[in-house]
Amino acid sequence: MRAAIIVFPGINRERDMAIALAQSFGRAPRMVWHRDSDLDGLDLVVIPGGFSYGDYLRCGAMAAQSPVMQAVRAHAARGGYVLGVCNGFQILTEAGMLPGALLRNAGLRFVSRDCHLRVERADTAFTAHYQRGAVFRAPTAHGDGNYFADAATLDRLEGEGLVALRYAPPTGNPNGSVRDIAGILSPNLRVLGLMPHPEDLVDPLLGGADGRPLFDSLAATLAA
Amino acid sequence: MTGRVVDAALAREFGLNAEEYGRALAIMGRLPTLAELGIFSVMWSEHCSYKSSRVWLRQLPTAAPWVIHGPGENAGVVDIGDGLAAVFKMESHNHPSFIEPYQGAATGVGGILRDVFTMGARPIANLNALRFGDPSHPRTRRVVDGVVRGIGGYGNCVGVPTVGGEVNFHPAFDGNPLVNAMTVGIAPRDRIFLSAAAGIGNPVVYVGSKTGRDGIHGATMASAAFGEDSEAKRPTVQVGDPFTEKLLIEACLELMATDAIVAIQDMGAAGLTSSSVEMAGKGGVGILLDLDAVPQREHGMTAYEMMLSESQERMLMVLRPDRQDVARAIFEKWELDFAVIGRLTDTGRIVVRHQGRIEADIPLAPLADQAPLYHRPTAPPPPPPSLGAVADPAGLEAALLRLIGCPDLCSRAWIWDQYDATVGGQTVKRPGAADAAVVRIEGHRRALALTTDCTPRYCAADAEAGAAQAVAEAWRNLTAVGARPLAITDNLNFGNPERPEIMGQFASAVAGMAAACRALDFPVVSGNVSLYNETEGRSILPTPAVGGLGVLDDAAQAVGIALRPGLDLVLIGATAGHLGQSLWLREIAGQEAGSPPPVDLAAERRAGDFVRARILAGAVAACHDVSDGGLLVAVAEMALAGDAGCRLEAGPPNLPPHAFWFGEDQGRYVLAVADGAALLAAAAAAGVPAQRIGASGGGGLTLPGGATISLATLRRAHERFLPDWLGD
Amino acid sequence: MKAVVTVMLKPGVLDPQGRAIGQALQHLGFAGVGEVRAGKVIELDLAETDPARARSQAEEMARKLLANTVIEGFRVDIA
Amino acid sequence: MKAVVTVMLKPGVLDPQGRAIGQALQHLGFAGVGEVRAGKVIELDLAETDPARARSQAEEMARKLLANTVIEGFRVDIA
Ligand SMILES: Nc1ncnc2c1ncn2[C@@H]1O[C@H](COP(=O)(O)OP(=O)(O)O)[C@@H](O)[C@H]1O
Ligand SMILES: [Mg+2]
Repeated sequence: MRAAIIVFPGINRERDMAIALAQSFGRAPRMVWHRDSDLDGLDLVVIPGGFSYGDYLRCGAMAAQSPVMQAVRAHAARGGYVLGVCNGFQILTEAGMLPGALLRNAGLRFVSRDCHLRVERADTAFTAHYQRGAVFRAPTAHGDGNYFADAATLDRLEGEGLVALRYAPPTGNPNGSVRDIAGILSPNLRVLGLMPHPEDLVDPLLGGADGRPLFDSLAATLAA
Repeated sequence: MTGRVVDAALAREFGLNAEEYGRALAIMGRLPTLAELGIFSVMWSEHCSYKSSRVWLRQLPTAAPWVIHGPGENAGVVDIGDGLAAVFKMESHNHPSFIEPYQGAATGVGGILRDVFTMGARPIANLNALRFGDPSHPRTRRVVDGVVRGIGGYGNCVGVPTVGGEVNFHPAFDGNPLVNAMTVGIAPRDRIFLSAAAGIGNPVVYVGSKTGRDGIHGATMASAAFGEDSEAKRPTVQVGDPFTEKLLIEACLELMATDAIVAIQDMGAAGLTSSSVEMAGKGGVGILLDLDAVPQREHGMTAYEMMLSESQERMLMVLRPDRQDVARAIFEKWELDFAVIGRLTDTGRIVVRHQGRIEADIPLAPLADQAPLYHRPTAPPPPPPSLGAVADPAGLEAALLRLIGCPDLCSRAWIWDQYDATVGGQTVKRPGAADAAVVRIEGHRRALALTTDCTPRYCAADAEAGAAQAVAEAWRNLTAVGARPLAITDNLNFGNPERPEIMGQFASAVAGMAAACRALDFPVVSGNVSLYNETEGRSILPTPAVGGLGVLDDAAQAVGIALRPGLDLVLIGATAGHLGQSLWLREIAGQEAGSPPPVDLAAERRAGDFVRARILAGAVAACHDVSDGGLLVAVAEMALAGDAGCRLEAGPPNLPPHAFWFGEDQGRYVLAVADGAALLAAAAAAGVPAQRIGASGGGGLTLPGGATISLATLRRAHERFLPDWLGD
Repeated sequence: MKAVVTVMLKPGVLDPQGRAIGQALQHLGFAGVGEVRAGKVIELDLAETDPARARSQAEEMARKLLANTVIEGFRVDIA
Repeated sequence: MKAVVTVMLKPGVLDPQGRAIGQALQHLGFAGVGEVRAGKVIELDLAETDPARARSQAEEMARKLLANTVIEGFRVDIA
């Protein structure tokens, strides 16, 4: 199984993501600079968190227009797996690969604290190592994580079971996301975008390993 | 400005007094040009020349076997083992943060980051030490909101976790808040980059953002007190661009992995002037600058403006000529400006050319050697107001609930929730989890412990004892997580040095720091002095902020403050019930009086070494030092952090309960351990005072008298203030 | 030519910033403030000298980058 | 009345956002784009019906809250 992390200028959680992937996959992912658009032979493409292009204009807007996104789209069209975390999620929505948009947090402040996430379905490559309905903890760090989509889109997402993760008690919804949505899937279940950072909670020494099953799920799926 | 005649009056406007101007005339042997006058004025400003403080700073101990570079470089460098070095420094952005809180704080973070990565270190942590005015002052809210957003806005975007800091409120900061930012980075110990230029003929290269008319005379502004006309100084505000800084970090580190760089220096205060003068001066060479080659954002900039611009996110480097193309390719990849703007010469002079004219030509040696150095008069500080016996008007329960909710002790979660503390994936102890932040080094077991400390009210009452206390508290906080304290950086924030009583405070504070550093083997490796912190004649509380750094060989050994049930609580260190200058005295008895708690440096060291050894032996489940608010506040903080209750036993009969529980005696720790008896025996053997104060368990804090405060009640009292005051 | 692109959230998309500004104005004692909406404005210096072509260029920029049409609408003014 | 307050950075103040937008437009293949400046626009529904008074109200709001006059200038349009 081969994984790559796309690095846009201003991305800053690529190292965290690489550590989490290496831990579960047993080998380091490839780091792909955004101007190199060769994604051939990869199983998984990850767009990590950070502030691509400084979050100027709109988070993810400029990265979404980058040439490498054509290659990411092609990878997804081939049935490849794509994971977008935080800024990565914003980039996927800006690129139209996932529906909806991420608005300013309802509280208008950057939110950096742990949140709790409920696993809405456990039959995906990303969530297989969680139980359905299980609640796990993950750090958040974003100013624009307020998920929005129009009612028709939301109904379709829910109807097709494409909501992967929702904010859950005790910490609840940190940013005003509609219907507590924290992460959504593409119709073929191979593209996941989510705001929180499971990659920053994969080591008990750093406060827990709640995020690790997500990467273990991917490793198991891709090895199969 | 261009048309101005250079004379003594203009020199005064630029911040040079008549004597200093005369000295500049003598060095030049002719009337200086405008650009030359600008260069003299910024190089001889308090900010760049340390002319009032330098004679005192020499007292600080700066050496230890583990110190690689002490003061004199962009940041201090210490050996932390595994072939690695920690590079760190703290710097103030007080005046800019008052004028424009968001941008002032943001550019403060940007500036200190550059001081660290310019030495070849990848920044791995930021801290911030903040002092604000009284919460009831109409301006304080806006300042707090802007400063916190600015620190988060910059640090979060560059992807360096903000892991710690401190906040105080006092009316003395109403018109002059303090924003001290600290950055810590990691480099291979044999790959440290310095700023001394070398190699006649080598190219001088400018990288980063373009130059605009930002913050011209910012360095002189930081060296002047605020008056009614501070509004008029507003156009000097600079806007930070953390995105460009992030690119600059990556590009510089990429270049530093090659052998292209001979010398490198960030452009901080007084931008191109101080960077070029310092690089050439330290290397004992001359430098020729061709300003036509400087990347410019605005049209028609003069030499004076370019030399004094404080545009952010820029660096100056001397490169090996045969590696210029390698360097250019890296900066082009990161879409940053890259321009050869000059070369090193053998003239010993700085020569600045612009549009076919020589705009400046100054000999470097006298510019440095003849910089003003003042032995300003000092007046001994007045003795602190004495304090007699104080009766307890409130009782333990009411006092505790008030204290843990007061601005100086309430939860800082509202602040740190806006700072990304986890980016990098190495944060072992986040804000609020331990007395010092703990950040592991990627790919190693090793971790750094980091803290900032100072109690300005102690320093106001007794600058020497207060400054010693600041050093001791930093050392104690590092010890309390199990770290071996290595060194400090400092940020000496004081009022107007031309006033003898302020200079007296300064001299006493340096003496106190020096004594504590010496006794604790805790040298000063970098720092910053910020003077003229006064508004309309009213000075801030003297604030010698200390940033401490320690090391843990194994991150897994770090302990935090969170209590769990089923443990014995033991107090280490002696308690005399010192209430002078305590928060209890101010918040409950309504007095700011008495002397601050004395620091017994020998006892401090004994207790700390004992505690650290127990932690490293794995015998301690949680540890918290006793500081602001005293023992009961420390225990309440441990209970809240762990969401575990405890039952406290009565204190010694010879002390009034409020003095025992709220006194701020120094050198103390609360340890939560499985085996209290073993700990007491070990302490007795080591000659360290220790006493059992209770045990953990239950859903509340049970006071010696029997009353129980539920954790929910405590939590409400602790967490309410900042959100209620600042919204959401 | 100068093109000014004004980008506002679509009606129906919650605008917490606008709401917060409205509340702050009220706290400051400004009466008679109804709905407040917050948006962005981007001023572009275009080499194009024909107003119609400048407008259509700016519109394309807005569609491609300056606005996210899932949530935002835009208006172009040419000066 | 409707008041539209446009807030832009003062000339000479670094506009990192505008710069980044300009570069992105260039990468997207838009030629002939010179300087780009990014700002904010705030639309206010005011109860006031006299245009001159509405303007002066909006100007006061801008000075007090909507613009950071240390680094930003503003313009009010009444519609
Ligand atoms: N209070 C202090 N204690 C120790 N060293 C200091 C102190 N103040 C300044 N220094 C040292 O003096 C040098 C110049 O400081 P500064 O001008 O603030 O650095 P920069 O040029 O990077 O802004 C630095 O090496 C700094 O560490
Ligand atoms: Mg420096």
